[in-house]
Amino acid sequence: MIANAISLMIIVPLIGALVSFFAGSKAKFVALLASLIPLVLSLQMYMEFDKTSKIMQFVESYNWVPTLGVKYTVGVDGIGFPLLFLSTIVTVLVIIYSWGETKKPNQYFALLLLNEVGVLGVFTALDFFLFYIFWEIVLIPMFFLIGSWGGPRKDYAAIKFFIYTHVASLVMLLAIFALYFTYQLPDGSRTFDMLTLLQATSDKTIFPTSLLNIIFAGLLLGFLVKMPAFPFHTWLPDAHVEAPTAGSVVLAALLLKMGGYGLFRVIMPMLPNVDKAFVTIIAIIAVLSIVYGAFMALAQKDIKKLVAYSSVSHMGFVTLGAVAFTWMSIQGAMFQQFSHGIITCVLFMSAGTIQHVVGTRVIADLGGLADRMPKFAVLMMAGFMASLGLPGMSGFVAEFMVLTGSYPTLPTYTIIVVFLSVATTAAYHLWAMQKAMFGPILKKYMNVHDPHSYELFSMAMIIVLTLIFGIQPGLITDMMGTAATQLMEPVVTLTQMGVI
Amino acid sequence: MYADYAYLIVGLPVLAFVLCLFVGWHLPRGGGFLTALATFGALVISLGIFSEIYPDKIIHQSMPWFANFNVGILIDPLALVMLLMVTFVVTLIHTYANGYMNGDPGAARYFAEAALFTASMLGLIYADNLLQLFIFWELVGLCSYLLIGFWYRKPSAAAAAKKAFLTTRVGDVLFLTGIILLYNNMASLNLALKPGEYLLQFPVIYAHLAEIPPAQLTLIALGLLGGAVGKSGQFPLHVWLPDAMEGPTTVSAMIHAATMVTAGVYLVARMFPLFYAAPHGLTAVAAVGAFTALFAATMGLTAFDIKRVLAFSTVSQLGFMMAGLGIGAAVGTMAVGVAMFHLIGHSFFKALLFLGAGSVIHAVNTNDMREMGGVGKYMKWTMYTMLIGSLSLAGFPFFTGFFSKDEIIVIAYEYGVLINFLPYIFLVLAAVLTAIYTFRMWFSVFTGKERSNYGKHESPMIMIGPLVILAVFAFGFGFAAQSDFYSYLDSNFEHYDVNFEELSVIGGHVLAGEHGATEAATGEHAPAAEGEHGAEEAHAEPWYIQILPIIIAIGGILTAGLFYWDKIKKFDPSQVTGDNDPIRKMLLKGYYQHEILTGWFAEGVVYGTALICNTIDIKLVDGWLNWLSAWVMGFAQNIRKVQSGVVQNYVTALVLGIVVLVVVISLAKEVGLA
Amino acid sequence: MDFSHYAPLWGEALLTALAVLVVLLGSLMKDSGKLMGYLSAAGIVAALAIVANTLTISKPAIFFFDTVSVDALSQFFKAVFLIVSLLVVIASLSKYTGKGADVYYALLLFATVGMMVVASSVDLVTLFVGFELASLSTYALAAFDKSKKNLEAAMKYFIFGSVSSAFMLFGFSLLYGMTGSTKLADIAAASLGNFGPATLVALLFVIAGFAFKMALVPFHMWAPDTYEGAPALVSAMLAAGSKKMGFAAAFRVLLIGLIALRMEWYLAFAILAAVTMTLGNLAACWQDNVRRILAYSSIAQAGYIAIGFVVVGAAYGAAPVTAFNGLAVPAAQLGIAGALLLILGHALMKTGAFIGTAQVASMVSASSEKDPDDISNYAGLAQRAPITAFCMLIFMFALAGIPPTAGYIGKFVLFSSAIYSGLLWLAVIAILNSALSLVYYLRIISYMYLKEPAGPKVSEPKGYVVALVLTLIAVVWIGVFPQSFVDWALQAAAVLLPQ
Amino acid sequence: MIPLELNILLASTMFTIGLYGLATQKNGVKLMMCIELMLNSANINLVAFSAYLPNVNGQVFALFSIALAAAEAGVGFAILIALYRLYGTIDLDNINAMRW
Repeated sequence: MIANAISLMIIVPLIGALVSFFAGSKAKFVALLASLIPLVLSLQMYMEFDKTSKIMQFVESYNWVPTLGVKYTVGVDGIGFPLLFLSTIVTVLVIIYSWGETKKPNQYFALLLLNEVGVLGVFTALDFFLFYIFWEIVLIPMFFLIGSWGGPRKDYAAIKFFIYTHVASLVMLLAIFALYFTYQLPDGSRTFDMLTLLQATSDKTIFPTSLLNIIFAGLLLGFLVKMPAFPFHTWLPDAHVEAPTAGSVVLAALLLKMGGYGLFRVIMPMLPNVDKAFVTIIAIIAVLSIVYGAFMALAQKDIKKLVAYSSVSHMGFVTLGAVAFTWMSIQGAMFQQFSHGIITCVLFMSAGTIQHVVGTRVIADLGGLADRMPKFAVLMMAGFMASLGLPGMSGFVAEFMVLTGSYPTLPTYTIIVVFLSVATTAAYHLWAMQKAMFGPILKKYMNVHDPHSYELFSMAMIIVLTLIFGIQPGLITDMMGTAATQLMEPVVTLTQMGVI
Repeated sequence: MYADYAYLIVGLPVLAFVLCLFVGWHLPRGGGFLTALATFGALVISLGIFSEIYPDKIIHQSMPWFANFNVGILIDPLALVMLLMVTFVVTLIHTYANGYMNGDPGAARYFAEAALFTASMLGLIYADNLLQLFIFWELVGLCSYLLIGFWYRKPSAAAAAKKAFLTTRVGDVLFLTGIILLYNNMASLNLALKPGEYLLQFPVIYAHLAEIPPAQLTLIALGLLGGAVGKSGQFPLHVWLPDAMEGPTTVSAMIHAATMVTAGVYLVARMFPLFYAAPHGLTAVAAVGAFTALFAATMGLTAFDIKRVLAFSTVSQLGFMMAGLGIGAAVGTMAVGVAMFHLIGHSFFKALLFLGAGSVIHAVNTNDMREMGGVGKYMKWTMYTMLIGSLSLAGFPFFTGFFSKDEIIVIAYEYGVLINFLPYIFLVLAAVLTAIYTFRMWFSVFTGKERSNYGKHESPMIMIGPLVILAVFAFGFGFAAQSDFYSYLDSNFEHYDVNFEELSVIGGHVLAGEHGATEAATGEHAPAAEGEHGAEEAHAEPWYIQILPIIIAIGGILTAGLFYWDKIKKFDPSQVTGDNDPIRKMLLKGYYQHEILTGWFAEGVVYGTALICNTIDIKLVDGWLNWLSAWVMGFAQNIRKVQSGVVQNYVTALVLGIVVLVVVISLAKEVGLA
Repeated sequence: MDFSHYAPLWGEALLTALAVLVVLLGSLMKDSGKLMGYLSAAGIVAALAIVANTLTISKPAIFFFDTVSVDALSQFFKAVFLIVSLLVVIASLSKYTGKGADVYYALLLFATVGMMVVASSVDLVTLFVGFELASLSTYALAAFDKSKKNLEAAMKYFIFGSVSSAFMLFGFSLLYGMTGSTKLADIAAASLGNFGPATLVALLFVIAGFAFKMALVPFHMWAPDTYEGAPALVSAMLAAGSKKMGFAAAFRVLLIGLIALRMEWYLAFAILAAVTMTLGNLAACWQDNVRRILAYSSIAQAGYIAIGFVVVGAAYGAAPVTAFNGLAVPAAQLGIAGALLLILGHALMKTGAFIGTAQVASMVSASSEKDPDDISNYAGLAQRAPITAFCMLIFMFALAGIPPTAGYIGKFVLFSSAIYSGLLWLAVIAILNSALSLVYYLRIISYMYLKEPAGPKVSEPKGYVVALVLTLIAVVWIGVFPQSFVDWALQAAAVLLPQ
Repeated sequence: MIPLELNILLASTMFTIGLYGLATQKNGVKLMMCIELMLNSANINLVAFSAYLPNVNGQVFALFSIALAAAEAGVGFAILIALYRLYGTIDLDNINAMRW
């Protein structure tokens, strides 16, 4: 067992970022190495991970600002580990995909690594102070990725992304303060320890419902904006459209997951204790995100925007599964996080590849690309199929579990989702595929050809992962099941008490 | 022994899929022989299993998968006959395809996708739980999509593929709803499951149907029916099937005639106890089936594309099967046997017809029957094998279709006596039309004069061979198998813990009981078990009902001949109605379904909603944000004007500031705030 | 006479003597600017060492007839002033080397001494003297380069500053009249309880005097013009040093002398803080001159820091209901500590940012006719002057309160103390403002990093680079290892509260 | 002795006059005079209070303040002279290049 595995995973990319910043054109090798180490570590952790344990694993804890009750505490459980794993995989693949980046490669790869630092930190931090710091750090690399390597409206998109999500984080920070100042340890001290604070929220004498409602709303807003959920999603399409491919990939695959992670880590332990109206509100938001996102995707003319809205729709499943709060739905939602994380990579890589091979992403201007790019077409089709929920690939398992699991507690919402989104989702995916890839090849595209092998490799690896986790979801749902059981426990108690 | 290798029934085609996908490009004919061999292997295993478990055993294997779900293999009579039929027909079609696809640059892709399809279809058949069935159900849908769009450079093919996927997806929405409802209803029973038992396993479902509230059962049944309607091309989700003919003909034969489209029927048969228990469940099945049978047949009359005629025919025949199952409300599990018999028989003769059509198209290079004519002169094998198929389809005595389809009509009469005559009337009319359009096709293709200059040669033996084999089955299967088949399938649900009597009460089949049909409705006592289908013995229908199908078949063929066979031609079809006749126009336009579904619903309602959402998003959801930022920035612009640069103004501001503070604090003192 | 008794004040003495020496030597030796710079830097380092010796002095040492107090608070502020001053001197080494530079360094030293005196004052007279010493030196510094802008800036600064001094002095005179003493402790002891118009006038005049230095709206009007017009390094001194002197004075006078009137100044500061941060941030959004942006940002930051007063006003005397690390800390103490941390952080960040602008101005002033501080000069700075750009980048993020930086820690403690003391509304306004401020910080960043360069790569003068990098390290260090700073600030804050 | 109220009245009047002048006058020298008025008004206060309390602190304070006011005037006039050299005027309405 590797000591301090998590800290190592956070530090190695940080050092890697510094080194590759000064490595000039060699940056990509540094970056690959610096991202492979966390991947290896996370694989090792997977081997050692006790899937049946309900407590945090690989915990490290050091005093940091003892005066304020701030500790450097990191650890993973069934909620965090899959996302940690996802982050390490996606970063490696994104770096491989970007192998041919020639514009300021040193900064580019450094930012990708810095992003990994932030994301890994968010998924492992067990102290709100630490959590918030990593949460905010992530903004910086993404801001530059969009701003430096982005499209024509990159400034607008980058600033909108930064300010929009930052405002939400600040609201979240206020809520964290409220938690912090309301709860005292037995010796009168304050703590930012997440698990302690969250456990304390169930104590009505410390957190009266009226107070908890406000705290809850603040935290929820922070996470929903990050997810993003309707109606807080409008920063996402802009950011995606302007971001470079790698930026879009990490944005959709990892950054959005931070919001979902927050739901599981922070929101759900509080959910049983807050006003019941929140369940309705969140459920409505979830349903709207799913359905509205799907319809929005249908209306898009830019294939990347379409994919961006599909993210809104798919992340809605996470919200739905979380708020439905059944053993199955929680697992489904967690798995949807993981699954969307990998699937969306291939979607954005497809959009990016189309952009740089053909020079446009406007769906109406494309046509018949499969003729000249057969390998790419296969991979893109596989990705789209995974995204529309084709069985055998991970997306289906996730969505099926969410829907099946959500029905007992939220029957109406679930049925609305099934009726309005399943076919719509298929519609926009297929429509885009058909328009872009099929039909006769347009004359102006006679000379296009399959993209570089490293791009195809990244996409293919993701398809393989999608298949692996689609065919054997138990690889990762087992630990999610344990986490779900853990999350359910307060509910069980409350049910026994007749509160719910 | 063979049962231990049951997994290979799916495994072999999967292997073929992988091989064709990655190395097919380097193999002769795209590696098609691999696909055919793999399927043949599956056939051999299926036969082996058949020999092991026939007549009274089943195979059930299961292992845990994730969460509360498992993967498993369930081979009971229902699954076994499907397995045998699919492996057999598909082996033939793959063999045929080796000839048909020869020279196509995408052959490897074709065979990879075909192998994947085979695997999925077989997986669907012997899935032991509903989730697994759904997964393979979707995968066959995917393969259907891929294969319809095989010639993706053709915009119409790409569009048809999309349409097929989306239309069946609409059905799948309902199917998924059904599964969700079923799972949660099962879960809420808090069953004490034994190890190896899972909530969505068919045996478990069968055993606990009676405990689920009837209203829920109806919802579940309607959901599952929705899935079946989509997949089996029943009204109103049949619209994709004629378009699906854009794919290679072998695909049409394999997927859109013999195997995949029957999955819907198979699903209803598989869940028959549930439909039986659900109040109005079978009524809905019967209604959908009977209506589709007639509705599609009318369209089959007017189509000019030979494959579309066959496609409408398929839709119509699937309607017959559905109706046959629906009639179970009157005759009990016997309906499963009757419907499945038609399913199997149909797959032989319809595969034959499609392959024959493919053979013709292969030579003639067009789908349009108006440009054929007299093809029989050059393609004797094709002509005669297709004749056998056509006769079988039309229900000519002693051909397979006669035994299977007419059995449905007969028990529909039974149903009519007991419950409602509408299905019977619909089916009889559909049968008449079937004979007419089948022979309209056959006559206009093979007889008469050449209406255009087409290639005049017979297809290669690799294509003819399967035709001949299929022709043998299209002719003889019905006669040879009928009695054993019924008894074997009627025993299907005896392997499970199903109490049809109880379910009958839940399902409200009291009517049947009053008329003394309770016996027929309960599995064990069904006279069908004695070797002959029971309703006939219990209720001997009047002789004219028995004879009617024969009259229908022969009459229909003759009618077609009067219009299209040059030897006895009496009428010119184009003279019967004017070109502007609204009914003719409506039939030609396929009841304006394209206009309604694609034009109005998909492009109007769905895409319109999407556009409205888009406007809302831009103007409102993002708009308020932009408005806010514009407002703040405008405000900021005004604020900074305060800084005038004149030092005297600064001093004034200072004084004003102090004054304001004085006033505020004094006021606050007054009201006791500070 | 035993001078060792005065050891804690040797720093001030040293700097005063050094300032005189610098002027003398400067007039004797030709072209000694650089030497004077080094000398000043050495002196400041020495003074810093002396201050560091008594950094966390637990019992206040009182000198000169109870007018000067050396305690944790005074040493905190002195350390801030000395650090700022040191950074400015280091940066100046690249600019002020020639004739007349000796005066520049002497003035800087005098200003520093003035600020240090204010930090230690517990008597109105000493405080006024220190205040004026710092003001007079900076008036002269603001005009130092004698360009049109310099003079306009100095003139506005001077007039506004003098008026404020007059207000302050008038307020002091009234306080004296009412209490009979100029010592803060005596003023506090005298009953100011029977509140009347005179008390109010005295209070507001005193606040006006301090608020001028702090640049709180509407006493801020001079600041944008002066920060823009004065030499960039002087602006750094003004924004980072002189402004903090206002806070040092206000803390002493209001929290010790006028604590009886806390409900009044609580209200005044609540309004001032809210208005200041909002107006500062809004006005900064539309500026094209980077130093003017920084000026408005500085005003906004003053608004945040002023929350500290509001927290004290709201929570003064409330029993500690919480403990941090086992130590009972009242909300008021946390509020002051937050303000102090933000003062420290802001001093560093603002010094760094203004040094950065000086560096950019030095790049363009030779070649271009246009305003050297115009934001268009920052286009592509990341490629033209990577170190400067990177440091500026971090300062911008730090000013915006993005973790892990000094700016974040300061805001974190301060805003959390506001919530702790029940001032949720103020915390919300502050946080919204903090988000709004991103508009202009990101604008500068996007010019530096996302735009095409406005010129070729340039060499970055060493003095600036050293100062920038030192500041950068400090800003990040405080952000990553805030523990000792938080403790220090809490200790300093305790001085102002009854034990 | 003159009543304290009259002293304070005088001081306040002087302060107000100075302030009024500052807000209205444009000439640099006049502004300097106004500032002096304001500072001296405070000195009057200090001395008056000192006499009435009786307490010498105020007079000490006034002495310091006078010295500082003188220094301030020195710096102020230096700036004005420099301004005059550069602009040719000390009319402050002409010296407002920096605004908004």
